[in-house]
Amino acid sequence: MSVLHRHRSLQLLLLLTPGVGYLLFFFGTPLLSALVGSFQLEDGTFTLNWYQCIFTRASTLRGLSTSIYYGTMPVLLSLTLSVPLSLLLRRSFLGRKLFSGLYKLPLAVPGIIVGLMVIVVFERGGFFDRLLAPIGFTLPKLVRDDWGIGVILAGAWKQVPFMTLIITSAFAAIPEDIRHAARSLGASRLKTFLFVDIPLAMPGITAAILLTFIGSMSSFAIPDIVGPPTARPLSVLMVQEFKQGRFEQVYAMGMVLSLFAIIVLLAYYSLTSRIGHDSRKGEQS
Amino acid sequence: MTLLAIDSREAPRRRLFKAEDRPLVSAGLYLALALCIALPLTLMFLWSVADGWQPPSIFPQSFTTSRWIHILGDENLVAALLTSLFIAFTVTILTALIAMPTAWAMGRFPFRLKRLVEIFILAPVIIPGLVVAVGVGKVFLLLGLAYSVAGVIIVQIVGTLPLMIRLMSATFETIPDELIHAARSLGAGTASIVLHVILPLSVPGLLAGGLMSFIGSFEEFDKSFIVGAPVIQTLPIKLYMYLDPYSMQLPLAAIVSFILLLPALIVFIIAGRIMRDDLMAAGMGKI
Amino acid sequence: MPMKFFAAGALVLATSVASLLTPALAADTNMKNLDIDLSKVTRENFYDIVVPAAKAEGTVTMYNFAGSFSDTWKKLTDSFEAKYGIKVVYSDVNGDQANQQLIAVQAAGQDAPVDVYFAGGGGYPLLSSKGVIGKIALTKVLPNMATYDPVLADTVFGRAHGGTFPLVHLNQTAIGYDSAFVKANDVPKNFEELLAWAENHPKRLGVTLPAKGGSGSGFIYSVALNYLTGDCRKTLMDYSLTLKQAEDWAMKSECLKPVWDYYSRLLKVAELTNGNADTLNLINNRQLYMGTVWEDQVMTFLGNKQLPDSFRLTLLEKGQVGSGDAMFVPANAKHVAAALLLVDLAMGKDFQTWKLETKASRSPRTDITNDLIPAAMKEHVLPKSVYPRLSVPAFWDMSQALAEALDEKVLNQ
Amino acid sequence: MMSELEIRNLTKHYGETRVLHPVSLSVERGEFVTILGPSGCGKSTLLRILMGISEASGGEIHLAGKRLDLAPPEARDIAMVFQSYALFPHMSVAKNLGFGLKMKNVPKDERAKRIAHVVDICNLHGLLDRMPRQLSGGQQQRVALARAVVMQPSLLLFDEPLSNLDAKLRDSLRHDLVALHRRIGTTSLYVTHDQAEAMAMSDRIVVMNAGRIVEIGTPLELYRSPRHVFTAQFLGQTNLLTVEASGTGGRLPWGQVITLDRPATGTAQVSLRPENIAIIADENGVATVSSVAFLGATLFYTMEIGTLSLKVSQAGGVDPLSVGTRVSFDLAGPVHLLDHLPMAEAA
Repeated sequence: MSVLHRHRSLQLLLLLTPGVGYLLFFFGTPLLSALVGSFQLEDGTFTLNWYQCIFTRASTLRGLSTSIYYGTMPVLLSLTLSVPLSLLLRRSFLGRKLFSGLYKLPLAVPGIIVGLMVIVVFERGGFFDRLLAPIGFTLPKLVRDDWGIGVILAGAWKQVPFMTLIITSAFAAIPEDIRHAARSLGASRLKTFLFVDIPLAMPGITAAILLTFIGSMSSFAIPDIVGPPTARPLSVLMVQEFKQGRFEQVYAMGMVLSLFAIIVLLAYYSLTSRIGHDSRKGEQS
Repeated sequence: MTLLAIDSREAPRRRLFKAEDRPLVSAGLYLALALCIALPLTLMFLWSVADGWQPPSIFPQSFTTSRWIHILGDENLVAALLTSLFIAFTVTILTALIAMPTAWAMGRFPFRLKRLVEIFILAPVIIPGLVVAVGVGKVFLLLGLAYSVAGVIIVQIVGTLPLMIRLMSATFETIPDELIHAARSLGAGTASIVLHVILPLSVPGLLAGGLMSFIGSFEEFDKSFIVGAPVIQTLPIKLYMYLDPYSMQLPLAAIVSFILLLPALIVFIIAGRIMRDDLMAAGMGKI
Repeated sequence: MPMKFFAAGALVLATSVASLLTPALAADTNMKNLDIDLSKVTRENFYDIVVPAAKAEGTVTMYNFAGSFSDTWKKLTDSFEAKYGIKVVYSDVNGDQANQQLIAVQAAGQDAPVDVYFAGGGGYPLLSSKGVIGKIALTKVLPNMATYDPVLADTVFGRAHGGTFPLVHLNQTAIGYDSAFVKANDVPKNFEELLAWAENHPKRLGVTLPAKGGSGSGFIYSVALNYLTGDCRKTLMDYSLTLKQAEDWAMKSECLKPVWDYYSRLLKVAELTNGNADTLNLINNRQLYMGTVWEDQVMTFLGNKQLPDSFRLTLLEKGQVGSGDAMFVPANAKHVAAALLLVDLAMGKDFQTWKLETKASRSPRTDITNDLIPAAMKEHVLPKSVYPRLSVPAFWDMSQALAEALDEKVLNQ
Repeated sequence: MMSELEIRNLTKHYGETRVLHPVSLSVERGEFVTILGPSGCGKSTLLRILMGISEASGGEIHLAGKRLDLAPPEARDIAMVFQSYALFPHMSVAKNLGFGLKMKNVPKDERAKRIAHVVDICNLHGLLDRMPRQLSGGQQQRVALARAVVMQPSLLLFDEPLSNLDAKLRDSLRHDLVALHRRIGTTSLYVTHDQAEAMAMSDRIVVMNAGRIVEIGTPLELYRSPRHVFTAQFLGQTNLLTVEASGTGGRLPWGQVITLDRPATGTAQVSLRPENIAIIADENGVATVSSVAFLGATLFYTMEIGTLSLKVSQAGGVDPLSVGTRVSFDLAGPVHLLDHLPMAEAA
């Protein structure tokens, strides 16, 4: 038994080695040196200076809250767009196959090009403004606006396909019968959606929310070119520091950003595993 | 509108979607697609050929192809394109090869610390690339991998590996145990099981992961530049300069965007029809 | 005399510079791959020694950080290849990434991937502090630098470089305006008038965010020069300050209060933009009528019809920042002789003149003056009445310190 | 007076493909009716239309005197038991049972009372706090049934609810279901492809094939005297033979003369149930035993008469005849004559 067990562990180790080993070496090493660097002065002595800078300066503190804002808002917007879109995609309609290929296109568009698109379409005095000018309308400020609407729009543009893809699949995984059962038990379309579809698709949806939150919180090209110049997220400030060659500061900011993402991730894990744990307890009783 | 009203008077209830609504639904969705994707692309294209586009003109006053000719006329562009394609293909294949065993373990073995390994595999997605790029550059200089195609390939795989592992482990999870037992009972060895059972069944996952890896590699800039430039010129290395946000000239940036996006566009239109969404979702959305 | 204000700014330094920096002709150069004896090279025997060595190297690699310069360098490299038969491997690069790459390479003690780097002038403190810049007194040995501006020959934005980091292109920050909307009488002549104009025309003045473009960080330094006096002004112009010292001063000193007040008032009525190009695009869209700009970038945008023909430039009293971009040879360059030859050709009179005529790219050569600018271009470049009279030397570290302090003191309050 | 459930000329087609030819059916209050047919016969389509998931292309449905087919599923007063059980996996058994009552705004105490009642009659004691995935197949099935019954609907629909269970469990649940129906008396429509199930449970069976109702009758009628070849074949085992008929007399292919249960002329088809053939070993018999299967209660033979083969069953109490034995046989009573209709048009 123990030989078999050992054999199995060995097998597991062998299987894990290529992927995990690769990442450990080519990703873990530089990451570790960055982590160490974030605690060092240029001459190598230990310091918390770089972290202190982040948590004491007005601009970086605002950067932190801006990061969270830019992480959250696009997710909320994409969610309100993705859920109805997933519901529509469930139906059969003309050209559905082509559509489900095309709507995923933004997945492949780099952030900087998305920013460029926002400028081209929404810039003040740009296309829409000119289009609306003859009828006396002007577009609200969407590029460089104080609320970062342009950033949120661009972020959502990039995330909606990702979310829709995941939510569509989450909905598709719910057996039709369960929905029909709810209907025949007197639940209207809306109630079926609220009490059956949504709870059952929740694991997929929360995972999508989490990943898009992390993605948009650390994206820098979009807020850099369409965000307001005053409130800049940590990711943008980090690139600024990179340009000055202050790597230690870059490392520290990167660590803070990553730490934040990891905390959110762990919170998610502990939440979901608690739920899993509870139900297992129920099984024993 | 009137038609609708009559309709609803006759029937006490109107289903949200009838067969007759399908053209309406598809018209609506395609309109949204046109507004959200086609319109920005069209405007970008107009910028790339506009020769002066000042208010209040809704369309450019006159056109020029000289900028396109200038950028496309760069004799090194084709070479960069070929380098990019070669690197992207190699990265895709190597990513798949490296990912497979690990994905198999992640998809089919229960083990302690699995969550931890999962998070670690996800880490390159979470940690800002900039933080790693510089460190990688230093390591590669020491290893003598700087300015080599091999170096660029290795560094890009760091970015493409996580998604591939996740997609493949989602794929492997769906292969029934019975199938492998059956194959084994029919006398197949490990190698032929992999070749004749597992590989054919993982084609959808490979397709999805390969697609994302290819595009990821094709558009990667930060790490490739620090490791490869100027000896290795990929398309983004050649063109990203035009996208510098602080001195960006819209017309040139628009052309560059098109050159970078075109392959992705083509791949998505082709692959969109054969790609399995559920798998893609399982790989990307599951944490 | 272009950039004569450099003289004023650097006067104090002149003596100390000479003693601090031994000419890089000596053997203590940091060049890693030397195939010529630099100590024997003079302007007179330059071609005799360098040309054969360069031809033996056979090839030279060049980086260009400025997107708008690729055509310009094409002309240079073509004539270089034709003249010497040495192949030029040319790359447009993203300046920030290229800087970091070279720093990493230097730190690892490896050969540099590039022999000649056309880099942003503001990069000198960073690159030199990391030892990336090759110690060759280019301004003292290259024949085409015989007529080089004497101040720039030794210093760049107040920093002594001993000839290792010569600017090959000068540019000037300015106030640009669309004359279709701003009448000749309304054109502001000083910072007070600029503020007054902005208050009368809310959200029509664009100010580039200092952190995101030189026209903005140049502007904040110009504002400070305008308002600071006495000791405060002395510190402001103390080029010996390191970035760290400048940052500390900018963050804490009471001297800068008038600057913050000016910005607080200005930003209530002006539009803060995300970059030099952003300002110009908004002017082109007729959302802004006036803004902080670079002179040479305006020419590029005009050439691409991205600015109206009615666009004009001016400078404010007490001066606005002038800057430039340099060509240098990295310490670990592999083809040093060919690199020297290429930098020399870039400073040739013909090329510098052509550059001025076609791009309004000003030259550090004293024998190339405004008079060479063709008549057709004259109304789009800075008029003789203000340039070079109102050009003051850039002090990028101080500008950056001010920009960072602005972030804390004004933008995030 | 109208029946409890009245289906009139219901049709369904997708473009050119007809999946339901005009179907009409009435079910009396309290009746347990089974729709029996092979897969693809249209029974599921009919069920979906009844439930309101799918829309009919034509025809009407009335339930308890009200037009049904225009109402949404939730307003139909029909409860359904699904083949897959379709329990809500994210709700406990109690919540599953209460879901429908909550949706219909049944007051809380009334809800509790009704749930307690179904827990009782479906024997779900102690399972209320479980999650569906913690239940066995049989338990899930009972919960699904209880969830439908608790609604006290006018009509209960069953979509092959026992097909996912093993044979033994299926038998006992079948029994429970009949008992339950007797107790609550709800009009029920049960869809299955299992003829034994249909025979055992139903008041009446509706035989469907290829989108049409082939025949309706009590299990006894349909088994003993089916009118259609399809019914004869689908319910139980039978031997289909062609006879030359004249009046009530008929001649089998091998020349034997028989009595028909009704008169006919010309070529006709008869259905001869295996249990209606009695065989004895006989050296001079016309038939030979070609296979024997001992099934416990019965003995099942195949015998050959020339090129034809006949299925025969015999009570299992005697010793089986061995293969190759020559036998002679008797037919008990008149032979059942089938309607002369090609199968596709049977309607």
